[in-house]
Amino acid sequence: MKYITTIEGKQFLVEIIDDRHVSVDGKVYEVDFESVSGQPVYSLIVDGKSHESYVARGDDNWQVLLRGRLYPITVEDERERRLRAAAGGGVAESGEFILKAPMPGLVVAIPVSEGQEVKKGQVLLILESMKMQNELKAPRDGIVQRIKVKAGESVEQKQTLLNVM
Amino acid sequence: MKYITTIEGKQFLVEIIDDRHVSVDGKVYEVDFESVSGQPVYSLIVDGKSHESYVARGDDNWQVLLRGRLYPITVEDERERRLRAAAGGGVAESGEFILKAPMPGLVVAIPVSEGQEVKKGQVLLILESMKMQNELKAPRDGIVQRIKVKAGESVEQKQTLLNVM
Amino acid sequence: MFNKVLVANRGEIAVRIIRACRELGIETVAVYSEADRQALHVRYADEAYLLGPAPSRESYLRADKIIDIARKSGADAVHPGYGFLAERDDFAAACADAGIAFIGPKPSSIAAMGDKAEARATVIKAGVPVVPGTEDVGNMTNDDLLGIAPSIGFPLLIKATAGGGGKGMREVRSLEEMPTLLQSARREAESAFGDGNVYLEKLVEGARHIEFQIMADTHGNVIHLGERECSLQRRHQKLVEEALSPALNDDLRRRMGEVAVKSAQAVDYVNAGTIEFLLDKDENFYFLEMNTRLQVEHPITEMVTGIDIVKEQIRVARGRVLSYKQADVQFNGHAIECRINAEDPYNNFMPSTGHITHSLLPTGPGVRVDTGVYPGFEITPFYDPMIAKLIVWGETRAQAILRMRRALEEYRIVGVRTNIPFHQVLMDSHRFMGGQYDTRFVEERFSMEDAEEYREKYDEVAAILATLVAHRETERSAQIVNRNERDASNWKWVGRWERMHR
Amino acid sequence: MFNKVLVANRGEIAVRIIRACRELGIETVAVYSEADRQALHVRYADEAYLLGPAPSRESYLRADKIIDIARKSGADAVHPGYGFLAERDDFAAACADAGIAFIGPKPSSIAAMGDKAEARATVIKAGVPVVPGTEDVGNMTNDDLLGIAPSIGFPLLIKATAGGGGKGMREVRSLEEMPTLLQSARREAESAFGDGNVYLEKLVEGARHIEFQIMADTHGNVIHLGERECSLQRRHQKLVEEALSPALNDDLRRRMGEVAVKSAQAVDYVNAGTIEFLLDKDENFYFLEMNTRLQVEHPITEMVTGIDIVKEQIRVARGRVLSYKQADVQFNGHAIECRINAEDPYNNFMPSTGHITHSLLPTGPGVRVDTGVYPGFEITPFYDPMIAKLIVWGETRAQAILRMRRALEEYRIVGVRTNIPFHQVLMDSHRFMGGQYDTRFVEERFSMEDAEEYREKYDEVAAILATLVAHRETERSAQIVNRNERDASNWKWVGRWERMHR
Repeated sequence: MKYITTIEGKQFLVEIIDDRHVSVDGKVYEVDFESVSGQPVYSLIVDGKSHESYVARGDDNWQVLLRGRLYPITVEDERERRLRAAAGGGVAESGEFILKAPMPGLVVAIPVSEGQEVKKGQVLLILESMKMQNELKAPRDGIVQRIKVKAGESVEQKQTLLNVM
Repeated sequence: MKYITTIEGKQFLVEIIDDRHVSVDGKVYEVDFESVSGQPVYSLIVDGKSHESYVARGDDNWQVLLRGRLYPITVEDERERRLRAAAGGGVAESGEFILKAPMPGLVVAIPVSEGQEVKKGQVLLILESMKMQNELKAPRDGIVQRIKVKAGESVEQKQTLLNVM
Repeated sequence: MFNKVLVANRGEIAVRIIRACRELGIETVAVYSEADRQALHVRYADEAYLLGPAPSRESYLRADKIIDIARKSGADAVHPGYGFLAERDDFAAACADAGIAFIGPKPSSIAAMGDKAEARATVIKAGVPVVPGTEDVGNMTNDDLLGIAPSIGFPLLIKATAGGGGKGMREVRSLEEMPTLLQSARREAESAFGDGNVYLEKLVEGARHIEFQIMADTHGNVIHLGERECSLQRRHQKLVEEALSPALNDDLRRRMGEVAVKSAQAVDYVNAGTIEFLLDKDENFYFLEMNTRLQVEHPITEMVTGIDIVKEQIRVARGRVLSYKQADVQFNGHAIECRINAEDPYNNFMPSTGHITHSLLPTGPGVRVDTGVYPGFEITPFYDPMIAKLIVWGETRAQAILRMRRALEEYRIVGVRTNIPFHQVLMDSHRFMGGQYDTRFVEERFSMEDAEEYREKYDEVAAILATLVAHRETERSAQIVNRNERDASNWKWVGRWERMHR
Repeated sequence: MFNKVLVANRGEIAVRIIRACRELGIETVAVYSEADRQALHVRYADEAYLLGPAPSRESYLRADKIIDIARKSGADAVHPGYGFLAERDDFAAACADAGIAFIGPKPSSIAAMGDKAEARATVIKAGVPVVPGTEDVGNMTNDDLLGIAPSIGFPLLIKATAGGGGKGMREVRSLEEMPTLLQSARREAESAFGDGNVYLEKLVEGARHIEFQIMADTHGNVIHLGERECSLQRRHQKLVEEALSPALNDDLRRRMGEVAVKSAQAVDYVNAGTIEFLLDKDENFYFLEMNTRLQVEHPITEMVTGIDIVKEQIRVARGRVLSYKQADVQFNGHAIECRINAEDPYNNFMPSTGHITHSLLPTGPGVRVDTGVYPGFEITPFYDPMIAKLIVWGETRAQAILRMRRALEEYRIVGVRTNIPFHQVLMDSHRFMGGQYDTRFVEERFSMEDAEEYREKYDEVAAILATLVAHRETERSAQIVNRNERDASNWKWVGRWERMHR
């Protein structure tokens, strides 16, 4: 099975040859790969080098935490890649963005209003949790559509706060 | 629900009144009882006193490890108790005793032979495991019936080694 | 003399205090909120009583209930830990009124140091240097401020009286630019806090945050246990502390220590406390404030002095004479503490909640972990995100850094995001290794991206890992689809499968 | 100078050595058997290579394979740990032949101390006292032995030459009873070992087992790091060690330390080693043997001296001069180690195997845990039952004991039985608290039943616990039966249900 694996623009062609072998860009490695304690913690021995990593699913990628560094990685097989290429490729910087509460908390302030134009990185809402005030920012430019909460309100994790078009 | 709970001959009449109350020999206690991390580790708060215990099933009792001490405990409900009373009660010091390997290991020596009379506490078999020689002893007097293994043999956990009548 | 202590706190510090009591043969009473029934301090204490619902104001801040529980349980002393009720003079007074020993300073000392203006006035009277500036009295006009500015000297800071978080704050380099900056500072303060009042403070450039640990008994003895370097902060939250500070020499330590002792004596201080200073590049130091309680980072002082501060607090509260004189306090080696917070360093340090499913603590020589969590415990949004303190000792600062790196690499916590990667990148940074940092370092000159170069070394390994995990998951979901069944594993394979096939 | 170390061991000691290397910036190579793929030393090392099947002789004892792996991986040094190949002079020599540094003594020193008769002869020549007795040469007749006995003095021991485990051993109080005892000792030895040879040794009554830690460099410097008290043993396995020994005073420590250094010098010793002594009630001490390797219980010496013995081993093996002179070695406080074994103290200390499902380590001030296991790891029957070492430090021996009690109470390991309850009962015993014990204490004068009185205090709580668990299980099995389903939980409810209804 062949995959195109991408770390921030840098591509690797990774082929899973069998249980004990993979190749990266044509170079074959002997691998010994096991999950530890039934957790998403993996022990990988590649040609004798021992690595351990926590691998979690992100929204649209894999997050590999290795030796204190985080690698955001996309893995596509050939079919997925063809499909995406046919669809035009690239993540569109448009469409609706829905801001959801990343954790339960208290809405402290909403420094924007409905219909307001916002820039990427602009603070949309301040949420207090664990005694800290956390600024939730716009991931891209747009216009605030509906604000569904108000300051002083308690919100649950994943509750929709507002949306930006 | 009422239970007769016995710790080495000492009896307690324990009644589970509801989720938060039990009585012991008529005295009512407020209890808060939870298992920790989904393990057989229990946190019990009795009238404000906080206790934590590891509770495991023994062959015919409960083993409660509390503050570094082990309590072997039997718990019977009234029906079980009546049945046992009707059957004559008491654990008979007779019948067949089957010696099984308590762990995988190597049979080092069998200092008894078939047909031999043995006393309670007499060594029946020496099993090596974890670099240690472990003496397996007779739980009561009897006569060795069949020896199913021989010195030098590797055995699995729970494998039958010999029996005593 | 007391024999049963109620610990009016939660988390790692409650566990820390319970341990000290147990090692002294003193019984302990825990209190807990509904969110903390399974917390470690409840499991470890001799007794435990429910306070109320999860929010602090309904549980750990309920002074009345806590005093009731102390009475009911027969606890004859209260240890407040840090945070919550630790610096509330009314709580300390209420304990005294109820005949319960408060393991901390007198209410009058807490009150004196709790009011910023009063604390400043008190220590100035005792001859302690403070950061020059206008007093925080508010209502000064622009003309007043422009008149007083030259006597403070430039550069200086305009700060909002209602301030916080850097809002309404401006750096002023000269008198000429000051009128404009005053306008904009007032405007920002007005919009942020509804209060346009500002005051002036000398800007201490390249300042370090240095604090001295004080111990005082009821017999008039006051000593210090040396300093802690606490400059590594983010949004005024300390992240890493060291003892001793790489910026102090023996002479400066002696001089600052003497001033620290003098500051404590100025409010007739008893028990453990901390004097915070700003230290500039020219070895000028200024009193900032006094924390009238046990400090989060007390373990690093314990590591370099061998003195158990919590046990000593209890001794002093029992009326004993301090076990050590100033000359007995010797410093051995170097200690570092990393605060392990449940927050995501890759997402603006956003707090992270959830069940801890797996945890592997670093152990071995010179490593200490103070924590209140364990596998199976749930991190809730109600309390501080600090879930553990990782503390190491080494014969030298270099050895301590190497040991901290080793310990951070070993530490595994699965189920919530933590700032361990932040600490790992920090420990690798040349500025940290060289001891060259000040209070602005983390916010202004540090970035998780600094690690880019290092990262390339292992990107092939990361690619293999991601691919193997993705491959395994694809295979697993295919199998499950074949069996025409679904299960709700951690693996979210359903979502993935749907994305793949739509 | 070397830069990559192969660790020829497993378990906690392999982890300990990897930590030291990492803190020195040295790369590490782990080796492992098929049973140890998920072991901590494999997870923590920079590289890891499979040795072979689980049994030691097919894996960790395969000197040839280990040297091959060292060559292949570019490791230029080997640390043998303890056990396995640590005291095999042929392995040390093979490393040297392959151009690989052996982190330990010279092969000649290992050989000289490995042969009991040669070791004894060598140290006698250097003026070191040994336990008086006949040499272990075998083939002495009863007449020979009866003739020599009065010169050794009574009481004495008859011991089997092929001996071990107390078989063929007899205490002799007078010459009169000796002929009969010789007969029975020979008979027992013959039946146990097929060899009736015996020898005589003076019986050291109320003896303590005291050992001195030695460090020596290649420049002729030899120092000792004080003693460890190792009298608490069961079946010749140490269970608890203390540093320093409650039985020694400064003068005796100085004298024994000098003899220990002399013993090491007699075999031209380099690197870390341990001299074991028997110490009687009258402060007479006798050389027993030398362990030419790192000792299991080395951490307690590290705790009281502040010296990292493993790092110092590596320094010395790199040809450096010792970092400390004898005068630099100062003792601070008291340390205790409890060996945590996977064995059931309530069932004749029977080894226990299985998956560790849950674990909670004691942490906090003065506590160190050296372990190679973690939740999810399987304890197999192939290796030593020691799964962790719990080490505490206290300012005094009393504080160390209180801290050890606290730490033992906190320690949870679920999935295998451990001897933690043994240690808890021991720490509560008056004999231990008073420091009044010798090598026979555990086997002859200690019982888990000593705790009966203590137990009554909590029997009502235990009764409630058992009843609540039994009740919950009954309810659960009833529910499951209602749903007409079965599952295979840990709870064995099926077995219980069948018993109830048959």
